[in-house]
Amino acid sequence: MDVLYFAWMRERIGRSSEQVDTTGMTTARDLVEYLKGQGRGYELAFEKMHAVRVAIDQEVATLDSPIGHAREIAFFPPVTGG
Amino acid sequence: MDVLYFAWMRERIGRSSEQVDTTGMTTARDLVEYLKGQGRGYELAFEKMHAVRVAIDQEVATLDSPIGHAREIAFFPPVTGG
Amino acid sequence: MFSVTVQSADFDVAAETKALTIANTQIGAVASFIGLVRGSEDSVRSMELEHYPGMTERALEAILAQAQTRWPLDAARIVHRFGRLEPGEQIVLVLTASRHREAALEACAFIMDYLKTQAPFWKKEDGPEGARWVDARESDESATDRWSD
Amino acid sequence: MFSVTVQSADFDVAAETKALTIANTQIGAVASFIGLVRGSEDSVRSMELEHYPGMTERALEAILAQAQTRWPLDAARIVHRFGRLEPGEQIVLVLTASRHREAALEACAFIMDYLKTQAPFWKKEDGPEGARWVDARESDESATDRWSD
Repeated sequence: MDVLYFAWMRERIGRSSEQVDTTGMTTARDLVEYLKGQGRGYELAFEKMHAVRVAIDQEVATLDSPIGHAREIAFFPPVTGG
Repeated sequence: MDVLYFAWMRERIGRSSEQVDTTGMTTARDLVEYLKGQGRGYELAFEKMHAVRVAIDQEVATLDSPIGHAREIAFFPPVTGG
Repeated sequence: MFSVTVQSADFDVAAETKALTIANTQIGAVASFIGLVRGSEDSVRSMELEHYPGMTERALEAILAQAQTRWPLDAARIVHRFGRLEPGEQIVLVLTASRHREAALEACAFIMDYLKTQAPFWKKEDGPEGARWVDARESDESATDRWSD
Repeated sequence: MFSVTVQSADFDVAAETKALTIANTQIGAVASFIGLVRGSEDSVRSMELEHYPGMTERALEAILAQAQTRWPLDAARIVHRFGRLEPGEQIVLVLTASRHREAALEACAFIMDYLKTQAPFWKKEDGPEGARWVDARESDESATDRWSD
């Protein structure tokens, strides 16, 4: 699965995307729990979960959304465009 | 006093402005009553008084507004700009 | 920063926007409204816009002054054309600039609503059955009323 | 008639307006909103706008589709820039065209409100104390809420 990061989450993690094997994971939350164990940068990126937004296959989703058939999942802070 | 007419009031009266001696007149309504006696065009122009708007010295006014110190009085239908 | 122009010539919204905002980098939002002549061969073929020189400018300036008392505007502008116009041509431009978008957007709507009922312009449309003066719309009066409080 | 573009280049509101309206003389009203970079030497010296290519376009198209279900629009367009921008530069353009002004103006406000909370853009401002990511505003969330009914 392609996992994407944007804005300060990308900066904290130190990369904009990566491939993750999501075998055995059901929801976006499972993926977050796994990522948080991947180092200090990930821990910081997912420190404040109320500020984390999720998109599954480029559609807004929640942490409880299933990720089974997804090709791409993105994590980012609240948007500030316009 | 300069009296001005716009849009279909101007067309019915057949002129866009004229000088009128308003001696003895108190309000815009007095002027209208005088003008209605000036011929068929004036009669038609002032036929539907609910559709007549008045401006005194380029400010919106009413038929009961005093015209004593005015230099210019205008009659026109409801506006349709924009 | 707050100005009105009544002209027969066309206007360029990009140039007007730039002129309005170039001196002030605290402006974050510009709202605009452009009115266009609607028409076709079967309906309106052209339009003649008459106005009351002198009073028109005063009325438009009064509307901008009212908008300034209601919203924190940095700048605003009205350009209104008169004379003969064809379908698709621009009639009126309202531009409002503010730090924040709510003020700019609301003030723009307010100015248009007031312009429709307060500015001395009259439209005469020319169509397949000849020329006729456009009737004032009841809904324009009620649109103005929604701002009174 | 309904389109979105995400680009690093600047845009010209006059050219965009013309392109949106030229084929349809039933359009009587065009509303627009332009967002500008606010700043100065003491505050924001420049800004970097990041976005999520692919999702951004989908999100903006979804907002236009929602606006179409609410108002009788003839055309609408969103242009949003990304990359580095200086104070005074244009960030975003929303254009809405309709037969009547109420629809155009309200839809323009609606699209901006939704864009602020739905489109995946993130601003990083560079100022005298270095660079910082802009925080999302609580008031933007409530601005979106006002349209739910």
